[in-house]
Amino acid sequence: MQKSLANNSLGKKLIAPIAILLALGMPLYVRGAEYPLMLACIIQLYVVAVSGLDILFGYCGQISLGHAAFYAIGAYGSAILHNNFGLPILFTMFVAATLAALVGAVLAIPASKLVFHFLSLATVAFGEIVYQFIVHSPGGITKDFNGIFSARLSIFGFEFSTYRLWYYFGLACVIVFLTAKYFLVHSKTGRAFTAIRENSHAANGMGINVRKYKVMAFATSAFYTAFAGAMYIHLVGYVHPDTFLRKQSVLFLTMLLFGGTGSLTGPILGVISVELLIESLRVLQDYQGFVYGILLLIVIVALPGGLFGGFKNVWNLLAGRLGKRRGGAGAC
Amino acid sequence: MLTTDKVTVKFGGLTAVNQVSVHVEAHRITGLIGPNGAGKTTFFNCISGVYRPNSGSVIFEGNHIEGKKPYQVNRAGISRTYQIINLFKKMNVLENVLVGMHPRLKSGYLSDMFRTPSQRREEKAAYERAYEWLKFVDLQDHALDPAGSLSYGKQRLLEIARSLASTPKLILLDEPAAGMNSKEKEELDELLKRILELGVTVLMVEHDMKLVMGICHYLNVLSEGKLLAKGTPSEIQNNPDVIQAYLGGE
Amino acid sequence: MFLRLLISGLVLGGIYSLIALGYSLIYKASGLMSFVQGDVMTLGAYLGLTFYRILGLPFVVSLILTVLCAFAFGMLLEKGVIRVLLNKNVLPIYVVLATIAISYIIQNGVQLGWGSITQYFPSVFSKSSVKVLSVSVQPEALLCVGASLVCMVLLHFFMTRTRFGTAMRAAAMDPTAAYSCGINVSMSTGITWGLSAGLAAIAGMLIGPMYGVYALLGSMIGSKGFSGAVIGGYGNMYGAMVGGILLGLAEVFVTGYISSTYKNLIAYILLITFLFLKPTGLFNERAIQDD
Amino acid sequence: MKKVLSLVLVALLALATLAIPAMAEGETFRIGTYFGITGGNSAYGIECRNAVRLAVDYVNQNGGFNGQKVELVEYDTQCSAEEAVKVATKLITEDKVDAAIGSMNSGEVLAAAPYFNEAGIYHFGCGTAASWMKEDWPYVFRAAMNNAFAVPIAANLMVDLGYKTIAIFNGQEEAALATANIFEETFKGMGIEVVARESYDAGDTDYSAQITKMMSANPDCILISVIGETGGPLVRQLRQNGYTGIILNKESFMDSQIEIAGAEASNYIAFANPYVTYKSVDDCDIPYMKEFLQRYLDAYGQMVKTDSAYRGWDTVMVMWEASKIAGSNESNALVEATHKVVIEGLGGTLDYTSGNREGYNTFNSFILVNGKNVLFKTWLEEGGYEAYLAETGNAK
Repeated sequence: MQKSLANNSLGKKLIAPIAILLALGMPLYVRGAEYPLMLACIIQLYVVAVSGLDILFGYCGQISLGHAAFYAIGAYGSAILHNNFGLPILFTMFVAATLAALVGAVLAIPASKLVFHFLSLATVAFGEIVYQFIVHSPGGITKDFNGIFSARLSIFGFEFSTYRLWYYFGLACVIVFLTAKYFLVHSKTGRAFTAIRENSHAANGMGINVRKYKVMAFATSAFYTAFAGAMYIHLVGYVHPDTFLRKQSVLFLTMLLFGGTGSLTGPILGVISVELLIESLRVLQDYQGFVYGILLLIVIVALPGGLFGGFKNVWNLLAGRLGKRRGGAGAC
Repeated sequence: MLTTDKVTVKFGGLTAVNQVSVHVEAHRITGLIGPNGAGKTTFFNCISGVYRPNSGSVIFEGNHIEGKKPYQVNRAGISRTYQIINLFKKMNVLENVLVGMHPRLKSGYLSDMFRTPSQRREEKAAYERAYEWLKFVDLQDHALDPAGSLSYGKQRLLEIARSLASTPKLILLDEPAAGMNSKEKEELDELLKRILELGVTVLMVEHDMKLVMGICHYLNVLSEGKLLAKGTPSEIQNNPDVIQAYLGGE
Repeated sequence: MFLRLLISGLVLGGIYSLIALGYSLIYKASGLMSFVQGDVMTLGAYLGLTFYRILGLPFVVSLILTVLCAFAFGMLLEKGVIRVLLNKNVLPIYVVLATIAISYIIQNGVQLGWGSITQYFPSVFSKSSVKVLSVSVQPEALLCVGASLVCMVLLHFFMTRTRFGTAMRAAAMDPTAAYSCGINVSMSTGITWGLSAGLAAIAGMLIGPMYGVYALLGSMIGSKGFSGAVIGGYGNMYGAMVGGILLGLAEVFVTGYISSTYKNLIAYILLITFLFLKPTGLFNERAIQDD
Repeated sequence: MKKVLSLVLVALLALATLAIPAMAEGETFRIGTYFGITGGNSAYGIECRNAVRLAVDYVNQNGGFNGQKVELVEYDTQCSAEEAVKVATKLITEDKVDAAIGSMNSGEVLAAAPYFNEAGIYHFGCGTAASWMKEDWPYVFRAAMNNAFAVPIAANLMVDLGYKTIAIFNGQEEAALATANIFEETFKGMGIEVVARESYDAGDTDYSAQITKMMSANPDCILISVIGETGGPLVRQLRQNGYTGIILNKESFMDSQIEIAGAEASNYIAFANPYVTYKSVDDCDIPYMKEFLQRYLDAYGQMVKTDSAYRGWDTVMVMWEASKIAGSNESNALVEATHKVVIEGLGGTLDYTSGNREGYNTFNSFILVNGKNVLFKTWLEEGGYEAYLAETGNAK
């Protein structure tokens, strides 16, 4: 009994996410399936970004409608460091993400005293300010409205020149980041995050420095999302500032809520389902934005537990009929 | 161990706690009683750092702690339970206790993220200790249930276990018996004695006179924000002011 | 130059005020934040031009019809979406996201309905510019300043002098108490959303003739409106009016005397500064809880 | 375990929809298009797409590309560069198109064109910014105007009028900003002083503060370099704030913009452009253009409102001509043949022989007077300028 209490069952927890990601890699074995492969790559980087948002929102309960700003800092930071100083790409990705984490921490120090709606307003304002800095950058370092080019990913001279190769890099990133997330949320720090989400007053009373942990959650989340931004620019090779409008922040949040918060699998399922939705709406041409809005509204109103929350309910209902399952292992 | 000196708390024009000076003796159970609205919980909040007193001081083991943040007070060695249950409802019972252990765990952010060997050892030990605390309050069978699913009385016990997990020197219990049935109250009485055996001092607010009179070594009576009387339970029982306040107050 | 900037600032400020007022009313009545105000303004402009240009109705009639439509839209939004979500007891983020979804629907819907090209909103006046103290201004600009002032005054009287307004204020302050006094709380929040939509629609009709009408007309004004509301004190009606006007002036004077590069930055800098340093705003509205 | 299996199943199902096998390469010549059909600047994308469809129908009725029917594969970029890249990848790897026509927004072309170039696919962009043609992508061509080419022509108008000072108002997007910069350089070289330079960001609606600032510098003339739909409201606000002088525009002031600005406010806007828009088919007296306008009107029930329709038509016609010269539909052959194309386009001669991969290398300047675009030279010669001075009461 006692042994099973400790959450050391990482292997088991990672089965589902990895299985899904491997399945996602199926186009690897199909000749000429470059486009699905590219989508798989984009899904991977979105998984990293949305997992970061999940740490902040799903675990720590802090809302952000400005995550596009961190995504931008990652993409632009890595591109500028690589283009202007010739630093190796993997290094620039980490530097840019660290920079974003610092920015996130600095933002969080004053922002952590704001709650819900006003925190979301503050993050909206933060997102807009970062956008304004990108399009009116000092000395034109971000190339303003032109967007910025950068090299495709290469590590120690090995070029990830095709989506096929990049896919493996993305997979490695997802595994590393999800493992780190799993470690983090099932630890003292993660418990502090969840405690703050559940009841910040009680958390404070239990000796948790609430502000410090909110700052940590913001910084971690910013690191994840910024790293995803860096992955993005070295996948596509080009970014335009309009990629980092509030729409993008809303997209991250939509993906998270679609898949369900506070889990490893949620962000993956959310990213896949929203990406697929967007892809399948392409055929509607002029009507795609309109239909997307309506579907979004329907999902929010009809299934506030997320698309997969809805599935889960059905599943639990079925499973409940088959035989009562053992109680869940709490927030995981 | 804990001494408050003329602590006063005002909300706007209202004086909730007025010049209250109380002394808590180490290794004893001290009770704080008084009619509803007497300012007991406000006084607790003042000690635990939720409110900063407008004047007066709170001295714990020779250090001023008034105006410190709740988490700092906790680290100084005072932990508490709440009148309105304040558990982390969606976390399971064991995790609630683990959160209580938070200030005693040494691992940091990076060692948590990379799960270093020392962090691993510490976590393993922490889980075992947390389980011991659950056994202490007899909740070991519910270790993996969400805290919100427990019965009211068991939630109270979990709050106590969570507070004890931070190995405090002083524990503040805010109406621990509220909502408990008589059997649970008996168990609580026994539990309080065991807490004392651990070397933890207890300061508690409680309405159940039978429990209070039976277990407390000292009592302080608050009424309308003022300290009305203090002394041993038998002294208090015979104090005319207290009788007047209780009869007049309710 | 000063005078001209002052007038521009007042025009812009009037528009921000109308939007900020909507935010504050909604927050006061239901403790919620709507991200759809700017797009309701867009919708108002499209409806207005449909009545005025396409159907050829007189301006005042078009204005009334537009406001009525927007009011109905706001009510419907509250009853059909917001209320449904609140009854499910969801996290407030879902309400925010729902309003964002509706704003996508409006932005894309108007393009489908009216075409994606910028629509022409005919002048309300026959003269294309008038002189005020030797400065030529758009007559629409004067209308804009005047109309937003009238709206604010009317709203003030509505809220303080009518039975209905008093009931609404009561419902906002303490829904349970108001309910026990026989006030239909659900109706009154519905009306608040309707009123906010109506105000936004008026703003849309006022700026349509000056800016032209297109799908993203309101999106930036909508998000800057938040700044006005926060400056004044989120949830405070008078704060929203003053905050909106201050924002308009700040924006115009920064553009005029410093640089147009900072035109859009200023609103968000003000927003974040107030949130961090003076979250209760100029009118000390205690809506923003400290944690 | 069951849960895991079911999740995998969901993912597999998802992939099944994605990994639809690439369509068989058939007997048709496939042209992929990516335009912004929804989102900010979509009015332009839609007109351009319409014109491309029209042109393709025409080509198919007249023998196609060396006997092959042309088939369009159309995508929407939602006016976003990121989407443009995704769409480009899809067109190249999945639809395996033989050629591609790209967006009106130069930002999108800049992002997507390198993919086509790398894949060796014959590609035309429809944006007017100088930037993406500077990249030297051999497979990338343009059958629309290059804004940079219009600058010296338009700047010369200042000399013709004897103006000495100018204020510049520009947007921040690539096409607007870069063009304004070239203008500023050119003016400096000509000894014309730029007395004020103001800008606005996409999404802005109110320009009165910038206008006030420009007018307080009291310039002889104001140059506007903006993209998309901003022109209409901008000119309207300029006039309403009391500016009565001549406005120099970086490109033609289109019918959609005149509607918004109002006919009166749109008077005296001068520009250099290959073509202009018309209120009705009868207003046009160029036979080839008239024929196109009628064709568009018949097909879509409305007049062409922006010049993006012209760009779409011209593009397909140039590609068609190249296929005739090459006698083959192979990409490299088409690229080579394009360098020999000289045809009449909607805005005059499209001549690719100079090797810069641009069609329109020189064109006329116009001025908008009473809702009609008059050749600037004609207007000056016929005493239009004196009439303008008399009407507005402006000095000089």
